[in-house]
Amino acid sequence: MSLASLAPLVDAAAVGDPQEGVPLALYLAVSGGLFLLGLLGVLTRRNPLLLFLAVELLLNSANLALVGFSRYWNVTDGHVFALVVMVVAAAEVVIGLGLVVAVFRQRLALDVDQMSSMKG
Amino acid sequence: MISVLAWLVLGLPLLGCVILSLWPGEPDRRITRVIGVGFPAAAFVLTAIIFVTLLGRDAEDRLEIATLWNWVQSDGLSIDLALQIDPLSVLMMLVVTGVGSLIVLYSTEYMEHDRDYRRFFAEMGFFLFAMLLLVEAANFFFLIVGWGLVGLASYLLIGYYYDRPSAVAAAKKAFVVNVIGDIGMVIAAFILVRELGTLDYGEVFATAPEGLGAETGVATAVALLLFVGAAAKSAQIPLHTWLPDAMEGPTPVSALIHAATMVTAGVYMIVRCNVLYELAPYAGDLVAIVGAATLLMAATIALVQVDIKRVLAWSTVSQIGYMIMGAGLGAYDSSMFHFLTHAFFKALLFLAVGIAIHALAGEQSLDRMGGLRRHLRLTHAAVLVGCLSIAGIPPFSGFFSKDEILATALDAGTLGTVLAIVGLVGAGLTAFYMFRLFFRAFWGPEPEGGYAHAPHNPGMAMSAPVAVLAVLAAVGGLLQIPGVWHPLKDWLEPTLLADPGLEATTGGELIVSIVSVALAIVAIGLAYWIFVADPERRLRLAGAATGTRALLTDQYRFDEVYEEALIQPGRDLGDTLTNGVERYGVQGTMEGVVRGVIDTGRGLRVVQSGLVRGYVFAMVAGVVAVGVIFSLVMR
Amino acid sequence: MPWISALVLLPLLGALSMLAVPAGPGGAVQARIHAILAAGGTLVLMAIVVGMFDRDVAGLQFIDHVDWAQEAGLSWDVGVDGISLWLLALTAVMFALAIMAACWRLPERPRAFLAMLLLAEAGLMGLFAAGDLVLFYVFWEAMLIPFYFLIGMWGGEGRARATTRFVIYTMVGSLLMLVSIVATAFVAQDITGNLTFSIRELSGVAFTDTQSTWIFAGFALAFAIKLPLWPFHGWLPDAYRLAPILVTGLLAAVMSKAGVYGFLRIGLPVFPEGADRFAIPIGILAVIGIAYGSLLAWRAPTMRLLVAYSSLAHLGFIILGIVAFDVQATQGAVLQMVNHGIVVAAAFAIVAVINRTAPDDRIDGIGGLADGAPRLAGVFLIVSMASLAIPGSNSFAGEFLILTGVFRQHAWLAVLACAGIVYAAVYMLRLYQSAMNGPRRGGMASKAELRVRDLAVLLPLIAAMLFIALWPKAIVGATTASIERAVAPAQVAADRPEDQIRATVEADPPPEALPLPGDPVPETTTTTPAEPTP
Amino acid sequence: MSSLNVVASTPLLITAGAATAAFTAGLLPGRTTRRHGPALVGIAGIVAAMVMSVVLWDDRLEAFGGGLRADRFSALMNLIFLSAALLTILLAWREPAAVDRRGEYVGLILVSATGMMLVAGAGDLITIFLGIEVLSVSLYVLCALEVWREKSLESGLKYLITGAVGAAVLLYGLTLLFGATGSTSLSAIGDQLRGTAFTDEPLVIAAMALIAAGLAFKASAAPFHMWTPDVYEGAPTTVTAFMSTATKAAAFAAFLRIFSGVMPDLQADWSIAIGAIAVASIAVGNIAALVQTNMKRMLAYSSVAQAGYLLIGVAVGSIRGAEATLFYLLAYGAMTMAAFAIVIIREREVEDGDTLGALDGYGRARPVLGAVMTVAMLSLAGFPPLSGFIGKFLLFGSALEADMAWLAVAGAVGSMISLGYYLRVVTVMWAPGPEGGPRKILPVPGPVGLATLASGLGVIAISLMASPLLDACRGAAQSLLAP
Repeated sequence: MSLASLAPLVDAAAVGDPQEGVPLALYLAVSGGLFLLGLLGVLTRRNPLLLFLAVELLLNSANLALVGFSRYWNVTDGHVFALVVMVVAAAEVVIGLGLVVAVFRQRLALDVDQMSSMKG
Repeated sequence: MISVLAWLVLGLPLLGCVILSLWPGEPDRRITRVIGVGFPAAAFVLTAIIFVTLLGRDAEDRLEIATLWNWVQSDGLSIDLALQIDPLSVLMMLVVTGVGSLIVLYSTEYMEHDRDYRRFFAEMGFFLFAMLLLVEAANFFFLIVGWGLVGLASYLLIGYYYDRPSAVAAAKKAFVVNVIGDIGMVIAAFILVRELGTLDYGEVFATAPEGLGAETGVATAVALLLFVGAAAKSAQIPLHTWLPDAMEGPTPVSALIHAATMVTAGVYMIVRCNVLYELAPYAGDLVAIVGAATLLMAATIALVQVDIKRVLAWSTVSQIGYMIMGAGLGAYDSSMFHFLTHAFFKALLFLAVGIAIHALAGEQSLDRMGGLRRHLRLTHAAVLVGCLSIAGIPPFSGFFSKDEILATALDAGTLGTVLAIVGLVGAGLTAFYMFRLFFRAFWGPEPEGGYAHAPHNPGMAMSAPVAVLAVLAAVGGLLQIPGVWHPLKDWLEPTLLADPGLEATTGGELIVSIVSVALAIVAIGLAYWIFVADPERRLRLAGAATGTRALLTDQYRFDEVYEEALIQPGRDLGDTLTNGVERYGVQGTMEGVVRGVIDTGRGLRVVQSGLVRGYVFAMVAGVVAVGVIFSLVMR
Repeated sequence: MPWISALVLLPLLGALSMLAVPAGPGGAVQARIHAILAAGGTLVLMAIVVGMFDRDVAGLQFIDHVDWAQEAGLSWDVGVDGISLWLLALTAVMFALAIMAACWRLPERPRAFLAMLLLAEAGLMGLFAAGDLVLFYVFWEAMLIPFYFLIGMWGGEGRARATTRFVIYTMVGSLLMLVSIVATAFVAQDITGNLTFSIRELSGVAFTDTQSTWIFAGFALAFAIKLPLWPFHGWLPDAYRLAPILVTGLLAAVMSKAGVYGFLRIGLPVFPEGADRFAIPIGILAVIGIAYGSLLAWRAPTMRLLVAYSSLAHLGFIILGIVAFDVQATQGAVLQMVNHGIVVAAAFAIVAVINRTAPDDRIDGIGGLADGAPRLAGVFLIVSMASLAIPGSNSFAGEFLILTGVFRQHAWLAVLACAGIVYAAVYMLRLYQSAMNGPRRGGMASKAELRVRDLAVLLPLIAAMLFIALWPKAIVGATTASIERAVAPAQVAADRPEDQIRATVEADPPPEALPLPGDPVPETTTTTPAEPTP
Repeated sequence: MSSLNVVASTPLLITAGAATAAFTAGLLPGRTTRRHGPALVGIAGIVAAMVMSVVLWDDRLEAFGGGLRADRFSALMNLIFLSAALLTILLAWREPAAVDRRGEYVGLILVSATGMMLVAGAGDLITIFLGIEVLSVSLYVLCALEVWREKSLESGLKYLITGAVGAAVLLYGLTLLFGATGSTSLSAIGDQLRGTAFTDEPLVIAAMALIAAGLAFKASAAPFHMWTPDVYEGAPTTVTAFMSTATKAAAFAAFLRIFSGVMPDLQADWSIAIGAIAVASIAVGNIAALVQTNMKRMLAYSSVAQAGYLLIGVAVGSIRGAEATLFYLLAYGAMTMAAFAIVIIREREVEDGDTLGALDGYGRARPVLGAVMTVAMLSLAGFPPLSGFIGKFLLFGSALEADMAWLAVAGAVGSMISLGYYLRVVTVMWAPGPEGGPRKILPVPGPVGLATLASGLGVIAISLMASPLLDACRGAAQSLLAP
């Protein structure tokens, strides 16, 4: 999935109402960038807290896209969706932090790479 | 009536066998004797009644089919469990039950000292049943069944002394060689079924000229395949090697099975199938050539054998060679005539020699015999009758029958002439080796150190059969005297549907008679000169021609060649397959596939590193892969 | 009365009834009673079915049909025809004998053992009775489970590997068969418009050559492994070697017939074109198997392996008879299935007897038993001779019919196969002679002499051998109508001359018109558009 | 659009209410109350929800403005989730994590089930995402519930991290789908995608790829399966059992809802990719399971493979395929639950109860449990006439009917490989075992035994009652695919 394939949408945005402001394509570009950044973060970070941060990036990149699409289609569904996602993201992070605390209390290293007692 | 009698003749020996086998515990020897001899004797009596009955009928009326039930019916092929009573089978039945009864009678005394008394008579009964089935069968299928079952009986009796490894090996060899023969016959039967759709003698012989055609490949194939069976059963080259080894069996067995009856089954079969052989003249010629080659080969081997029974065994091979040669050339009635006289004199020889062996507590080597005539006078006389008969000295039976084959051969074109000459040479050799046996065993000096126990004369049970056979061997030849009468030929006439009508000319008869008798007398004289006149001469001559002698002693090394060329490679192949193909191919492929899968699994374990970021990476890669697939599928 | 269902369900019931049997010595007696009642009852039912069987009907008789899951086309559909009749009878007899033998001398954990035997019987009965592809597959697989346990729990050293091999190898083929079964139904649905797994309705569907070939290949692999056909016999030596010998006997006597039966019941009638395409290759493999099995039997170190490989060779003859597409050869093959079942069961029974005195089973380790065990010698001799198909034996009757038929179609295959008869003589005599003859080499003859319980198993088998040897028509005659019809489509596909094709090839009546058990067979002709006859 | 229509959501509401009640009951004073109260409340709630699901069977209702549907599909799926939850609660009767924190345990299980029911009944992209997150988040906690155990924590954390990424991928896919169609309502999206106009729309393609990947993660299909063995091993075994049955069912509910239900016309586009995921899962799951010695890991890989089989029914996209998948889900639930039940029982008895070695000779000591395990393994391996066979039979059939024979062949080959490990369990179970029998045996607590037997009998019952169950599955599939 490359950005180039978004060309039709870019065109659609370009010929759209100039009052629309920021074209959809830019929303999507930023959103995609955030998503990749999030993925990169998940792949490179070893501290669970930073991992959760990266996950937040992933979810919020989707939020951005949702909002962008919502504006593009001029509907509110996307906004609702984005709100739901925020709640969910918060819940996830809460659980994550709880786990981190539990890990800490077990005097285990806060390093996901060391959490590999199970494998194979 | 004849149907019932025919089945009774067949069933009585089997019944005896079954009774003896199932008798609880070890039956009393007297009971064994009564059953063992009584049932075959009864069969002989019934056969005689059949014979007389048939004799009272017109020649055309002498055919009777006794069907018990339809054995199988499948896709047009119908096989009846049926017997065919006609002059040829009655002749065979007479010999089988007659000589058979005499020999079991003889055995009652001969086997006296053996533990497994009952088993012997049970197996003899089984043999008689199988042999009778062979000769009485009304179709090729039951011919083959009888053929196979006599092989089994022969196997059992050769291996009678089952704790003796040589006997066990000989039995196995006989069996396997005979199975090879069976297969020839079976394939011939396949062809008959395919071409003619039937296996009944009557229908086959009636339709064969049309169905197979004369001088066609199919007819030749049938004839040759049948001959494979005959060669195996009748010990013709190259399937002859089992017969000398078969002498491991008790002597009465050798007399009955491996001399008088079973081994001549091949001759019977060729005569029975005369129609087929007349359709395939080349096959007939080949049969005759094989017969001639066999007779010459066997005769030469017999010259040097030391084991007295082996000499007789090779002489049997040689004599059957005559019969096969005659049958191959189309002299069917002559062949049967020689079969008849041979049954008498060869049974006689075996039984008489058996007396000597029995008297010497199982000794069979000529080297440890000599001067027996002083101990066993009557036996000596009997052996002399047998030797004169086989050597073809008139008026003993062998003279008439052998000369008839040779004389008829002269009438059968160039090939016949050549073969007749071979036969004459063989006749000379025969006279020499038989009298070598006779002189070395019964004349000459006693072996060094004399006999441990003085050879004892046999009782009535052994003497009587020998006496009867001696008389038959002496006068049996008178049954058919060229130019005077030929009742045997007339008797067989209805069954020889395609008799080519070879006729021994008087001139031929004369030439053959004179030459053969002259050769025989010279050979006997030579034997006397070497073995009796000066016993030392034998030892002096033994040094000459060692190579040839060794070759002959080794029986032309057929066994060795077979071992090297067929059996050992077979074993090696079996081992190679076991250790190679089976282990690495069949099992190995399976294991290899399994191992490959398991190794892949191990590899996957390594990939499953426990590192969560690796898992995420796999997911990302998966997303990309799925995306690629989607974009590829996308039109 | 649903005779055939009863045949299948009675052993199953017997197996389930073992659950109600208490453990301990009292339970052992009760378990025996249950097992004997179930197996004996099945035998009696079987005898009644044989008695009532109508030899002139080509199709299935005594059909019991109950829908199971119609949506998926599944149903309980059993019946019997001339082909399955004798296999059912063989199963009933063999299992009755096996259970009798097992009851005589119970193994450890008798309830489970007897229950597994009965389950295996139910599975095989169901397999031979199934008139529906899915049901056939169900029983095909289901019978593996009891055999798996019988080998895995009561087998010898190294049995785990043997069982896994046995089951995996067998299932490798059968899962492809499952795909083939499903494919058959759907392809047929495309052609005829109705979804069915009934073998009766499927035979006669005009599959294209390609469809027929591919689907047949899927079936053939499963059957070939089950047979086993060379070179798919990798599971055989271990399974035969390590199973309890009673189970080995059953594997060889009964289970090995499943593959052949599959070819005959499904392969030929439903996929004649595919069968035609594979006939010669399978025939060649069969001939190789005959030679190969014989050679390996000749050199086998142990008695069981020898009999196991001989079984490979014998099954080669049988499958050769099937792929000849000749009525006579096929009849011979069916006869030979029965024969082989009887003979190989007897052979393993004898090996079991000899193993009493020579537990390591090595052929070199024994010798000269005939001296102290004359009964054994006599019975063994008869069995050996039957096994090597000496003329006059029951096996010879079968092999003769097979080979005559094969010779009519492919003379060269028959001639090559004949060589196997020589080998058979060599290896069987090796077994017989080294055990019974020669000098005593070990083993106490008195221990190996047949006792009453051995005779109780062997004498019925020998009686059956003699009966068939004397009157094979009793067996062959009942198969004629069914086999003529089963082979006809393949004969048509193989362009055999008209005079060899003895049955008209036509589709079965649609399910509504199926005769109820006992009804006269209606003369209705097909309504399905399928008509493969050119 | 604006009607709430609570009736359609009653099962879900009852479950959620029961969850709350369970949480509360867990906080009540009194040891016995704390221990048994939540379980009883939970069970009562589950039974009530099941009754409501059955009552709603014949209706087609919508609630929350179309966000939630009550149709046969959701009813059937609800029954699966609720049964799994019920069995899990019973199996966890003596599970350490559950005993001390019964309220949390039961409550979380029910919340998770509520999430699953949301997924199954989803009429809207938001509901799907919300459902998946609800079920996941509670599972993250459940996995790590034994906080004193390092493995449990590791399992929770691993599941959380991978789960979050998976959810994000799914979310992005849903977002793109929304972006391409302008609506989050499934029926509206379905209307938009009717016809083939969108087949070359990159946004839709990307959406499908991401959604497939995200759901494949939840279904533990390769190559998105890698969390499965670790999480399954580390989590409390009852939770593992629940995950492997209910969560997988939820993932397939989403698969069927979105792919078969919303974009049937694009089947040609997505079937290959989903088929590829199926083949990969069958291959990887079966091959990797061969070399496992830990029962939970082995069952984890087995569940990967089973996901592959289940995906066959999704990939073909037909009613028959959906029907087969649903039926197989039923069978799969029963047999997996039965297998885990034995592991759960064994874990109480010996330290290394989750290893294959612990089962050595177990069948001889415990014939009934041995029989249950045997039936489960044979059914998983696809032996007829057990329910696993019928399921596979239907799945292969649907593939062949759809001219995707390669899927059936892959399934068959995979099944062959699977015999290697399923049968090994059976062999080990019935092996003579160590001298003197298995090391230690404890009496099985009643509820655990009940659940074990119920699962084992379920495997058999599903095959015996194949006909009515297939009717139900077909009804559910029709309500999904042929509105």
